[in-house]
Amino acid sequence: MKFAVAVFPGSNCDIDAYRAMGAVLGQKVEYVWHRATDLSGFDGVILPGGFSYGDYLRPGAIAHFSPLMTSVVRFARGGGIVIGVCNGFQLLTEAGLLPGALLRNRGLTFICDTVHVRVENAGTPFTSRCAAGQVLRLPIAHGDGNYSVDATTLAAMEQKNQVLLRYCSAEGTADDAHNPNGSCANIAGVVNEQGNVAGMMPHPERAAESLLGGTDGLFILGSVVDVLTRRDHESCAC
Amino acid sequence: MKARVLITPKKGIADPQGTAIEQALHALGFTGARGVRMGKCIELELPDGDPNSARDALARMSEQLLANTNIEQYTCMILDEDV
Amino acid sequence: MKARVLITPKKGIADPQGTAIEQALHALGFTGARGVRMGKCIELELPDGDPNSARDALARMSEQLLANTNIEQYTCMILDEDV
Amino acid sequence: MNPVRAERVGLTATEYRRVCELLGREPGDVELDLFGVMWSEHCSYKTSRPLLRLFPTSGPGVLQGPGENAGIVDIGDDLAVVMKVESHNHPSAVEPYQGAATGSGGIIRDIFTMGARPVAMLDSLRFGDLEDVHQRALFREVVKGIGDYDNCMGIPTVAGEVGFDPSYAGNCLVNAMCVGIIRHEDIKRGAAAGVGNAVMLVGSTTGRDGMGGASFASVDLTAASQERKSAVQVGDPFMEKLLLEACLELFRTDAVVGIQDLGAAGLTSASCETAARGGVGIDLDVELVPRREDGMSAVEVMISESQERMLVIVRQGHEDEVRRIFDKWGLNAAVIGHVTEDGMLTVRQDGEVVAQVPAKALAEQAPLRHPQAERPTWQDDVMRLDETELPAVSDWKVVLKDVLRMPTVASKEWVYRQYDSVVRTSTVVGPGSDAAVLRVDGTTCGIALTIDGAGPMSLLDPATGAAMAVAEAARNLVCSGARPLALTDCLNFGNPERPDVFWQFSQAVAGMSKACRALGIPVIGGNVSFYNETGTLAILPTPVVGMVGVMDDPGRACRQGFVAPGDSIVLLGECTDELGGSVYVHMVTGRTAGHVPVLDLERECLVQTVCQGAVSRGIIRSAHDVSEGGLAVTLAESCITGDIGAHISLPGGVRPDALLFGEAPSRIVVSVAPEDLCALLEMARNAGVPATLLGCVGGSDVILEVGGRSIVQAPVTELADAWRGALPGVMGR
Ligand SMILES: Nc1ncnc2c1ncn2[C@@H]1O[C@H](COP(=O)(O)OP(=O)(O)O)[C@@H](O)[C@H]1O
Ligand SMILES: [Mg+2]
Repeated sequence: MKFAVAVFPGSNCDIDAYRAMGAVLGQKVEYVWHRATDLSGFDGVILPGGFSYGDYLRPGAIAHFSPLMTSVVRFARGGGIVIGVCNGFQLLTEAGLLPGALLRNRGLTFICDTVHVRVENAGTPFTSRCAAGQVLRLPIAHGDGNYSVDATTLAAMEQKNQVLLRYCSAEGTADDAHNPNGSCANIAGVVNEQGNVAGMMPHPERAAESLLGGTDGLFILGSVVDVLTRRDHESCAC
Repeated sequence: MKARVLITPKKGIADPQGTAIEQALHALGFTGARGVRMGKCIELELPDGDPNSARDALARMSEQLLANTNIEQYTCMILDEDV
Repeated sequence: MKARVLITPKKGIADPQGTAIEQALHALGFTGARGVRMGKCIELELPDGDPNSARDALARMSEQLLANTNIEQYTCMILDEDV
Repeated sequence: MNPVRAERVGLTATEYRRVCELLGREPGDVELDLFGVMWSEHCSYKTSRPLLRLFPTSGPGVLQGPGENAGIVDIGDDLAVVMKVESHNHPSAVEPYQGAATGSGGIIRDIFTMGARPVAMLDSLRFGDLEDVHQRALFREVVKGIGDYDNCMGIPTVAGEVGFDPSYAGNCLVNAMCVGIIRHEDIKRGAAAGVGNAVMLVGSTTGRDGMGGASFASVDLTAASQERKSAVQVGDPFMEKLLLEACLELFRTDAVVGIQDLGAAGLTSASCETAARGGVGIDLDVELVPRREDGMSAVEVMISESQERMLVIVRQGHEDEVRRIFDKWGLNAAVIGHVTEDGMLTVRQDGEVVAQVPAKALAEQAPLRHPQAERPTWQDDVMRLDETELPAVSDWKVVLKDVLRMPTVASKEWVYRQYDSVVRTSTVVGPGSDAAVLRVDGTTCGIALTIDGAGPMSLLDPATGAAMAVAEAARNLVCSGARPLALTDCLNFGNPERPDVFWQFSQAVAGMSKACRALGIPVIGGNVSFYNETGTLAILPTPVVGMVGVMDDPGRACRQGFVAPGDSIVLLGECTDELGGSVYVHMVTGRTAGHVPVLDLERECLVQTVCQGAVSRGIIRSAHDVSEGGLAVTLAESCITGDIGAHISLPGGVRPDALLFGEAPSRIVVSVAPEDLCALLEMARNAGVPATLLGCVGGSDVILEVGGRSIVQAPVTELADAWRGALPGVMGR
């Protein structure tokens, strides 16, 4: 499989994503500069964390006008797999590919920590290696991760199973005590209605090697690899 | 001409910064302050000309870039219209 | 009464935010926008009463908390004075 | 001779006379301003330089010692570590958020100027009493300023330290350290060469911000400095990130002859220092400098401290290549002058010469100052401590929790949670242990990093205190299993024109040098910050040491928390009755007082060798040295961070307050699997290091016995709440 890692001038988890998909998961992976427009040949796109254009106005606000994002929107509308992590998640909401918005953390400070999240929907390409209700341990590092969405949209999202991950305790209880940033309904990650675009605040790419403290991120990144590989085989078969 | 766009969180959208400021104001003794909302104030220069079309341009800037209309509302104003 | 405090970077103080927004506006075709400065807009409710003393209170809030007077200036306004 | 002119730019009459001698005439107005900033203490080190020569600065691994933008030490595999620590105390005292942010920005530029990619940040902070709302605001803003800058840069902030003492109330300390990795062949230097080569200014535009910052850092904080608030520099981490990437891309071409970042004294110092190092001249025109403000005078352009700019000496004919790269990153790149052979810094405005002075005179020939050093009369009072008057303790658990809650001792998680410590996926051990450990890309080895400063101990005895900072830094590294390689220092002191302060400074330099020699660790760079005082109150003399070490296998790195029930707990080093300078004494008497504990450097060396050897052989499961708070705190922290209890029996015969809370150096608490206990004890015995079996890991309580009598029994969670909850308790969650 071949993955594109988007590089905006202020991206800084691009190398993390590159390493996780390449060196750790053994996939082909390429950096794609924000002025590029061609995503042909890629099976999946990763929008990494960072501060795309400094993010002084709103995280992701300026990046969403980049030439690359126009192509990413097209790629996603065509059913391509897109995963946005942290700043990438913010960018996907700004671009309208995912519902909601990410506000300043409730406590107003940046938070770098390791948290637990519960897999709410194991039927997506991003969670195929997970069991429903499985608890993953993943790092977070953000100042604007407070997921906000209006009640009507949230109800529709819940109904369509679009909540992917929720912050929870090690045992899987999703309550306010285990909500690091004030996110509405403890939401840590969501998926679009079609199921091919996901955004999440936790960093799976930073939890891919045991030397660095955990490998739960591979449940997510590995899922994407599995699904794309299966798709590939199926399309070869017919 | 000088122009200004004010961007504030929509009603019903959480505003963690506003809440924190309100608490801090209370702690400082400004107990009368209520309903604090924090937004952005963007000031800029536009080429002199028709204020209406300037206002129009400001609205388009706000819709496209300055505000995230899912969560924010905006107000545009020309500051020295009468000059 | 409703009040508003606008906080903007002082003249001469670098404003990376404003510069970034200006560049983005240019990229979107709003090439006439110049001198973009980004600041904060804080809106709040104060107990009804004398607008002058309210303005006074706003100034004190700004000095003590809302503005960083090392690098920012502020303007206070009562929004519905005439009501 | 014109004393008024001299005073205007902060020079003494003697210095002014020297300027005239060097020029052979009176300086013009612009020239005088250039001398004013370059001969300020901050830029010229005129007071500290003679003493700094005492430091051992060479060694087999040293590729670059002091004198460049940062020091470089070899770590094998053709790779090297570049590092430097720098103070941003004065700007942070006036404007904490921007001061701290631009402190990060400046030190990061120092690292990538050398050609290295920055891979880690560290910070050392000091504030006044957190009971005071202003101190809390300073603390909050400084941490936010560092976090916002480092996080946006995508450089993990992996370690640091924070201390509190009333003496820092008017003068907080903000020392930032950056560490980079570089291939030997890629090392760049800040020297100009090649007559006719272009001098380019790249990065951000130039404005009036930071005017006079260099001279600003060379005075004590008075009402006058409050008025210089226009000097506030604003950090733009996004711009710096672009500048970093653009420079690293530029280094892959062969366009660069020399490069230097613009820090204190802006364009003036960058141009005269590169010229002086290369033995050439530079001829530049201020009108060619991209500005963001109208009507700036030549002097304003020359001394502006606008952030995120670099001066690049470009091989003739390669100017367009440079422009192309910076254009890709959306940055300015302007040719502002060229290299000349005359050794002069020539400044023009629209072609007209407004200043022409020998670059060396500006950069290197400030007359040295040799202020008086005199042991203060109050030194004996400070050392006086009547230990018989310390309170009798009835409940040691209460006291232990009180010590754990002291801000200097308490967990700093409130701070480092605001720093992204894992970006770049190289952080093997992040903040929360004695040293941070990073893997090094392209190798199987790791580096360990720490930053440690002494305050109270250096007040009692500046020489020993400074030596203790070196010893502690090295000890923190060996706790992770690393071999210490080199250090960079930051010496924070009061006004050196005061004989007591200068005595503290000279003692500290001597003590530090001695420790470096004894431990075999060279100094490869540093920074001096004087005038840290308000009114007559000087800060505690605060030497800070940043240190790097290497280890063969980062997978074996040790942490401070106990690991497994049944493991044996061993103390390497001795229990003494020294209480001087401890947090405990300060807590119960409100004073920093007593005799500084003895630092036996030979013993220190041996303890470290045993610990490092045992970790790298895989014998030790956890290691944590004794520092602030003493042995009881070390044990409690190992339980808390390991989330497991321990049963500990300490020998009797030493007064219990000193036994538990004395801060004597050269001690490390380690835990080992029972089957490895003999091997460890034998290693210690062979080295002549005292090793005492203190007890064993397990259960959910911390049980402390002294001389067979149980004096503390507390659930780990109860101690954890005290230790972890202290800072959030005062600062808010
Ligand atoms: N300002 C800070 N920034 C980052 N990490 C910090 C800071 N202050 C403390 N820490 C981390 O907290 C832990 C405890 O710090 P400290 O008590 O100074 O350790 P030690 O006594 O071993 O030097 C260390 O891991 C340190 O890196
Ligand atoms: Mg330690």
